[in-house]
Amino acid sequence: MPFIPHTRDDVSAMLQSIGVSNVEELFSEIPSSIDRADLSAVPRGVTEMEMLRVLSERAKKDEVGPCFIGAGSYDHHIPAAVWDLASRGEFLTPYTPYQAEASQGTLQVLYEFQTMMSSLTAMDVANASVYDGGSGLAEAILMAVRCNRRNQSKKILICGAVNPFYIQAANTLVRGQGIELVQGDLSNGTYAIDLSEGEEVCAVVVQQPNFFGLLEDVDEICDWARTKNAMVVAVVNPMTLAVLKPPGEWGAEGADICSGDGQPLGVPMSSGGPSFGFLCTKLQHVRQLPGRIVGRTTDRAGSLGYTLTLQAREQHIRRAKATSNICTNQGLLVTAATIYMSIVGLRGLGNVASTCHSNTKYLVDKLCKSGLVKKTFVEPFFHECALDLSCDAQIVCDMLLRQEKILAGYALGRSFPEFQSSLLICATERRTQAEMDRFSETLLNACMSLARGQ
Amino acid sequence: MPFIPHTRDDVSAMLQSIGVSNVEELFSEIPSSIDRADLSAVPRGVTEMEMLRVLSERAKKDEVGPCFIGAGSYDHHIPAAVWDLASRGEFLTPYTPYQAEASQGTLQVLYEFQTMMSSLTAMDVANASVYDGGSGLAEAILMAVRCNRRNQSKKILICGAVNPFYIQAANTLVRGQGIELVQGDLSNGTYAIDLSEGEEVCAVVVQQPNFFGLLEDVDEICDWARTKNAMVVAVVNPMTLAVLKPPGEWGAEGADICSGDGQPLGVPMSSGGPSFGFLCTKLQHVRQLPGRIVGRTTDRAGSLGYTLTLQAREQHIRRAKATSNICTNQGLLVTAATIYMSIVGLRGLGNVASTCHSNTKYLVDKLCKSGLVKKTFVEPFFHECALDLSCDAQIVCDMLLRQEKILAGYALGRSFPEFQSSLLICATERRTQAEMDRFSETLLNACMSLARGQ
Amino acid sequence: MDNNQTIFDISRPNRFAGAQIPEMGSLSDIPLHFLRDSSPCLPEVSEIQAIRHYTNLSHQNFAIDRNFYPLGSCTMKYNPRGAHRAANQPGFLNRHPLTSVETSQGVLQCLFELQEILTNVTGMDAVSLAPMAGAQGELAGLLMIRAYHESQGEAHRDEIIVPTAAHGTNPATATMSGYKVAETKVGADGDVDLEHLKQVVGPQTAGIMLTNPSTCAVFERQIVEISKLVHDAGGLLYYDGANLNAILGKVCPGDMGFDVLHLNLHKTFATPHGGGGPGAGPVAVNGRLVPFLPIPIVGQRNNQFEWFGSDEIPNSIGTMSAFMGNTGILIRALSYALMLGREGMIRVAEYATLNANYLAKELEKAGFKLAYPDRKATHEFLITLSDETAKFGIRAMDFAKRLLDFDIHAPTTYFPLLVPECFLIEPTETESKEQLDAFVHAMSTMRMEAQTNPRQLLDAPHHQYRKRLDEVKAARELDLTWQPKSKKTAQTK
Amino acid sequence: MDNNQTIFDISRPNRFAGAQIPEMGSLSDIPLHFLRDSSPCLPEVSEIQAIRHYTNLSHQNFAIDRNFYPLGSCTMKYNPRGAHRAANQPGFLNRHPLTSVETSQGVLQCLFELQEILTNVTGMDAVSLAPMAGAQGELAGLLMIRAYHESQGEAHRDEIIVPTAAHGTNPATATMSGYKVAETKVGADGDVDLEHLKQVVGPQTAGIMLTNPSTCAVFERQIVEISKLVHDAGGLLYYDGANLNAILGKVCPGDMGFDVLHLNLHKTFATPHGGGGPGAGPVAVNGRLVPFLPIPIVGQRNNQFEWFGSDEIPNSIGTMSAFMGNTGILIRALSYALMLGREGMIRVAEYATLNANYLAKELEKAGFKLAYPDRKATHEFLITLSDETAKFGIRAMDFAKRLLDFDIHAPTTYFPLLVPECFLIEPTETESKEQLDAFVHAMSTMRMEAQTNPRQLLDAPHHQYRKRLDEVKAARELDLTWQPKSKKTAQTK
Ligand SMILES: Cc1ncc(COP(=O)(O)O)c(C=O)c1O
Ligand SMILES: Cc1ncc(COP(=O)(O)O)c(C=O)c1O
Repeated sequence: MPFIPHTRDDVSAMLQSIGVSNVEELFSEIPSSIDRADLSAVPRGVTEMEMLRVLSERAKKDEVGPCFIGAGSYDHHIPAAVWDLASRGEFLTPYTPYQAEASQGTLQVLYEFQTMMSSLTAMDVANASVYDGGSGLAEAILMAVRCNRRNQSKKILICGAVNPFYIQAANTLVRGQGIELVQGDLSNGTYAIDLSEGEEVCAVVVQQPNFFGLLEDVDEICDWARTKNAMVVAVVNPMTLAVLKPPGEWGAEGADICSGDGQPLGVPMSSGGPSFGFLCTKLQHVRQLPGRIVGRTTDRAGSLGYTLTLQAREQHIRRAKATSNICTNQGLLVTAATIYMSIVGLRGLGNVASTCHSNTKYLVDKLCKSGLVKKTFVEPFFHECALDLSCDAQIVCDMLLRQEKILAGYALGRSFPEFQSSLLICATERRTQAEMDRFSETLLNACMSLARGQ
Repeated sequence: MPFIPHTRDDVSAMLQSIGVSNVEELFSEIPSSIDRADLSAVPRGVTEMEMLRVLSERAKKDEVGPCFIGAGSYDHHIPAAVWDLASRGEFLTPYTPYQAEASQGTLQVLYEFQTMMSSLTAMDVANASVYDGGSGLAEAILMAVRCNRRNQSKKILICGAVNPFYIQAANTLVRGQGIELVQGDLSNGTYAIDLSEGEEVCAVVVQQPNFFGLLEDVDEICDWARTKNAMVVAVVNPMTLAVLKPPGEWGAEGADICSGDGQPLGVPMSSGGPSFGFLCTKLQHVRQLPGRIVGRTTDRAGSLGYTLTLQAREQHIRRAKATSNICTNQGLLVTAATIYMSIVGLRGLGNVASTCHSNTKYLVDKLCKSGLVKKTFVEPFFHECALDLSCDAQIVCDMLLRQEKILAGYALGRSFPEFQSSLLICATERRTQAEMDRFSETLLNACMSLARGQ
Repeated sequence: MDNNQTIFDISRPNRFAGAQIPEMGSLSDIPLHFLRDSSPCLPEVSEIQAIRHYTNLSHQNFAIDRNFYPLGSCTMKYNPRGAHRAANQPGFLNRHPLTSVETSQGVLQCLFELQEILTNVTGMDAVSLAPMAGAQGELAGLLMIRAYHESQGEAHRDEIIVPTAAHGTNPATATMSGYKVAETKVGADGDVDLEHLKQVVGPQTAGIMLTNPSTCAVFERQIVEISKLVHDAGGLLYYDGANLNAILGKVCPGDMGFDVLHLNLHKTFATPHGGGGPGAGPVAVNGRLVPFLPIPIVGQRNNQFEWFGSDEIPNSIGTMSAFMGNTGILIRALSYALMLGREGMIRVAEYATLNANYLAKELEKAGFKLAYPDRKATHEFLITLSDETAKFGIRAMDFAKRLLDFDIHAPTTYFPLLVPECFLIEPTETESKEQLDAFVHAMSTMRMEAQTNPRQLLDAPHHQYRKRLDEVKAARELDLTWQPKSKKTAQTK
Repeated sequence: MDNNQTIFDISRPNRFAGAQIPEMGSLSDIPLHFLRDSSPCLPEVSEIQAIRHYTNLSHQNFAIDRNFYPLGSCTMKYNPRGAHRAANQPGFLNRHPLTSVETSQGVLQCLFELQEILTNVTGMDAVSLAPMAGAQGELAGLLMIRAYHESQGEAHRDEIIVPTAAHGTNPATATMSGYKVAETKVGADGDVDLEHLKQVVGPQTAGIMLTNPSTCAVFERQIVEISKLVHDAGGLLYYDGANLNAILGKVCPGDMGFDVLHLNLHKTFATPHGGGGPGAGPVAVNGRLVPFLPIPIVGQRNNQFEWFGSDEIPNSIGTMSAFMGNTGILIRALSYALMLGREGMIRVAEYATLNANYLAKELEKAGFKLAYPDRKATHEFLITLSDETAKFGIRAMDFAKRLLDFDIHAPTTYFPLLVPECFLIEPTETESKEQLDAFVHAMSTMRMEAQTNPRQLLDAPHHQYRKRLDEVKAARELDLTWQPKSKKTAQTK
């Protein structure tokens, strides 16, 4: 029996000890009025060998060429050591570290993670993950509503080009509590503060770099929000913070809450998940943070050690009054991210960030030089850029995928009907010059042939 | 600097401690008359990311379809857990377990391996690996020469269809000591005792199943060898011993030495290496075994523990008089094989063996039913079978590879000019009925089109 | 080696030992005020230093791959390595979430098949795989209930009923979805107090959240009555699937009258817990909630698998994450389901139940007190150590800590809250009789120690990387991030 | 858990818990007398039982991934995980060795490039990658020397000279290849005793085997003279490449006068030692030995990589294994070489030498006695603990065992034999200064213990999975295979 170790002798001995004559008797408390399950539509079991054959055929089917899509998920290099370590049974198969003495490994990793994230964002504290960037934004908004004592509004102003996938998810997740997300104007690709005078907002959400890859004037937004007694929720790509000004230093006082998705830190794209969301904040708000937090303390012998702390925020203690319902989160990905940051290190992360920028810049310059395409928005961008192709961007994507197996970028029309001809592209550090040149050539050819009506 | 942790400050401090002003001074004892190395033809270093890109392109190039070749390397399923465990740093990166107290993990694994192999072969003892099946045969022969006290001949009779790759390697490795390998007749595919009356041989080598997949009458060979005061060296595929009579039970007294390649036990084909060779023998010959042997003993507190033993056989103690020069062997593969045997277990290994047989039988029957091909030799075979295609088997192989990416089998003409039209095929437990049917169809088509002179 | 070292202690300024690092790119075109001038606190270590550090840390963890983990409600069973392998193939790992469906047929087929299998084993009508863990599944469920009532013009229903014994996520989720929580009592036999429930149910009731087997580890025998009661009042039934392992293949929540449920694939479908996730919490619904399922869902159209989104499911409650939930986990769960097949699924419930009943009986024989001695165990059971506390002054937590010294992870302690000094014990089907016997032996040994040498328990654990940790201090003197020694004193506020 | 359990103790008859096992096939057509009727002793355990068992065993090992391993002559440096990844790709792992060259261009290109790189760094003319470890490389080398002399009509040369300090494989290999061994002495400064060598060399000399740096851990300064001496007598020079790490990229063996050599890729090229292999021992030769190289070799023809075998190299000594040596290891070595590149290779020698010299100096400052205090250390160095033995009765072995308690693997002890109570210490370039300082600290601590509390050393180790093991008993009362308890007494003969 797959995975089940019982021999026939074991079963007899166990039944005898229990005092029943067969296993079925153990289910006797299930009312007979309830139909027994019918699994006839579930396939018969197969061996690991069969299963792997089937699934590897499917995985093979989905292999494609170089990826120029970003839009919230990025094709970075992950050093081999990262997942060799994170896949060790001791990290892969424990439960949440509630029994601290038997979980010092995971707990210390989380403490190191909190340190790295706090420092990257220049915030005081970090939690040990929420589900992803989308639900992370939702938690950040709920937290802002709980934290903002000066302002009872349940309106949240989304400042410009925040990732639309995050906004959608946040919308689902916060709506139940009567919170309303108000979107700023997008026309120029960065934020636009169109708040009618007098209307109050609880918080302002701003993303840096924004969904279009552009750098927002985050200092100004922060300072403006202060004047409105609004909290500032920063959405960031942690990889970029190796070189970009961290949210804790935006404007005069810094953002209040910072969320984002940790995928760029050593997590494979994997169709978008599992990845992990993170939340950082100022120390004064720590009791409103959702999710797990690890603290360093001492044991009875006086040695330093780690434990989950401030559990009174969480559902298993506070129940209906918890900061969130989150329980299982994304621990393993946090472990991978911590190892990733250790292995690439301070300089490595900076080089990844700067190479992503310079690669994208190279590609964009090359494409624009052709005169056939132009930037949809004005600079400066970081490692993504929207290009106006003067034709349907989705059709161009489809052409490149079919002809060259190239993932050409994200056709912005899929999220923004007004940008039907714009393609959002990204070239990470993994993209070689040869790939970028081939991409540029095929993209321009596709645009030309479309222009010629083919 | 890749892999090197020194900071500039470290280097200065270290040089200062040593009392030199630069690293070059440390090489001052190298006579200046020796030219300094010129590595200009070695490429510049690249990052792991670059290296993996290049090597994964190459690996992709070499991917092919289903494999019907055996001939000493077999495409078996390896449960995922096997290499997840064997690749753990604690198994992958230790040295040979000379410091027993710090190596109980590896040592116990080897002890368990010795137990499994001794039992599979029905011999008393096993060593903890030699390099591979080919060099293993050489070591077995050298051992036979050392062990045979009744017979001073340096002739070894190779009884029939022993793997020609093993014979080649053994030839290279034993020739220096003046040992001569004499080959039996091959015409009917199994052994043939053509020893002229009176001539002495030190040992007889017989393989079961033999290179053509046929079952030799090993009982008779063993008993005959006894009458000649010759030792019996058995060459076996350990996987088949889950169901075949083990060498220790051949004839009246069993074989004396048993060697083979462990690749079928959880080792990927990997172009033929690394795999591992094994040697088993009777207790009375244990001091002539080459390679490492682990013994169970006690520690000072009386607990059971493991250590390398009988080291006086080995080169690091006995030097010129050692049983072999072998030092580094194939430990990690032995670890993988031990885990493999534990995970598939007693029943699993039997099922693998029987399915390999029944798959090959299915395929052979199907092909022969066509009337276009016939068996080159008479039955019974185990999980390989030579088929006479009535045309050049190598050409058929090339056709199937080009057209269908099928690895059709081993064209026997490559090793035996007399069997130019024979193809040695093998269908392991991994081959599905669909693959076998497709193989059968394309093979027969190829034969027909060749027959029609296309 | 100093076991207290953090990666930051190993770090040295200006150590550049990576082989993984691309050259630096130019940032010269980015205006300076966008760039940071402080350096973040990231390690500067060589690769082998990092490997040693994290390998050594890994040794400080209990894990299913090393230990028996009878953690009630958590279903810590064997996580097949084959499933891990299946999900870790480059075609899956490197797939960008926004890839077109044409080159995603492999992964879409996997998700589609998983939807089908889960629909089947729950006895419901449709499944969405979007939620990323059980709690998010609960949220999706309650949002669907809300959307349903709104669609029926019953937006005034504002209360979710949960039993007092419920898992904390249940009331927390009710709050998150904007509902008030009404608690219903649990009777002395572990079943819901039906009389009390009748008082709680009313026109304000949006729904009730239940697990079955319940968190009291018994099968809720009145489930048909409860279903009728709540449905008659216009409420819906939510099934918390955390305990599905107990009934997999035996009975379906759909046949008990539930309208919506989540599954914890990281429990019943054996995906690894990862030291705190990731999991996956698909939701299954019956017909009336289908229109509200969270998106995306995989559908079939023109012989091709496709994403169904707001076009196809216009009344959906929406997305739950940026993309498609924890796809990598979903692939693992499918792999496991394929290996089990229908026969294997039934075996899960049977052997999980056999193990729990055997262990309960053996512990009872060894003198431990079952919380519900007259009830059958399900896949788990509750014991109370209140006698031991009263007699020897040894609390459940002391037993839990001492158990670690036997290389066994502590069961769930102090949950549910209504049973004093309790252990919720769930052995799962993948543990052997020998392992269960070893657990009984450890428990009996501890009981002896409680009488003869209580300090063994009070000071436990003795053989772990740390002695008992001071949680009070951790919460009072917050130390949440590493600081260079010089700064350390300054930070502690 | 009982740490003494073997997998066989965990096994139970008729436990069938595998998910990995195909159905049984029919064997009915095989005559019964070919089949076995006894069951072999193979485990019957569930997958999680196997995983726990081997995971727990893995915790009982020292390894480079956990410990500093200053094991002289063994070059225990960091084994890059990227190289492991590169070799573990399905296209490489699943490649059958007899696949046609057309669909093997990927792997052939790798082997070809490795041949080129090794030719270059050794300063030789050609390389064969066939030998599967250093010792097999030695054998290949001596067989080539033999073939060469035979081709010159000098088959009577029947002696190989090795220094007394040589590694055991050198004399053992000479024997295996049918040569007699003549030993030459080592002088007080660690260099070969040239006067003695002159007496040993003669018309019977087939060749000499040397390492440089030698096993005395010093650079053989008279190498040019030795080369002339042996060559003038008609002998050839064999270079044992085990110590190549010391000079990689600095000087080439080819430029020192060597005719043939092996490399240990598992040392200099960082492939993992695997707890005793696999390794790879490619041989490099100068022009006159090229015709005898072991096959196969990768060549280029018609813009394609091809196997060169006995057709192309008719005078080859032959094959060394069934197929093409340890290809998987060769791919790892290439991966490493590509990451290092030419700059990186030079750094290897420089930092390995820097580390060894620093460590030697610090130990000397701490009061330890260098075996060759007037010599520069190479990538390794020798200390002798004979003073400590004389004064405190503590032997090198005691220091070695006690060192384990500091989480540091013992250096090579008692080798070379001519230095009493010695440690051969090789830190390698991938260890940090902090790690070296920790080693000095441990050594000093032990020295203190030797004076104040010698039992700490004599009874060491204290904190490993086992106390000191009885090796004498192991060899006297052979227990080489597990037996069911009932049988155990019977077997011990
Ligand atoms: C009964 C019960 N409900 C809900 C949950 C929450 O599930 P998750 O942790 O996947 O969010 C759990 C998990 O611990 C549980 O045991
Ligand atoms: C000096 C020396 N020569 C030869 C060898 C033998 O190499 P291998 O173990 O690869 O056979 C070694 C390895 O220990 C060595 O140190």
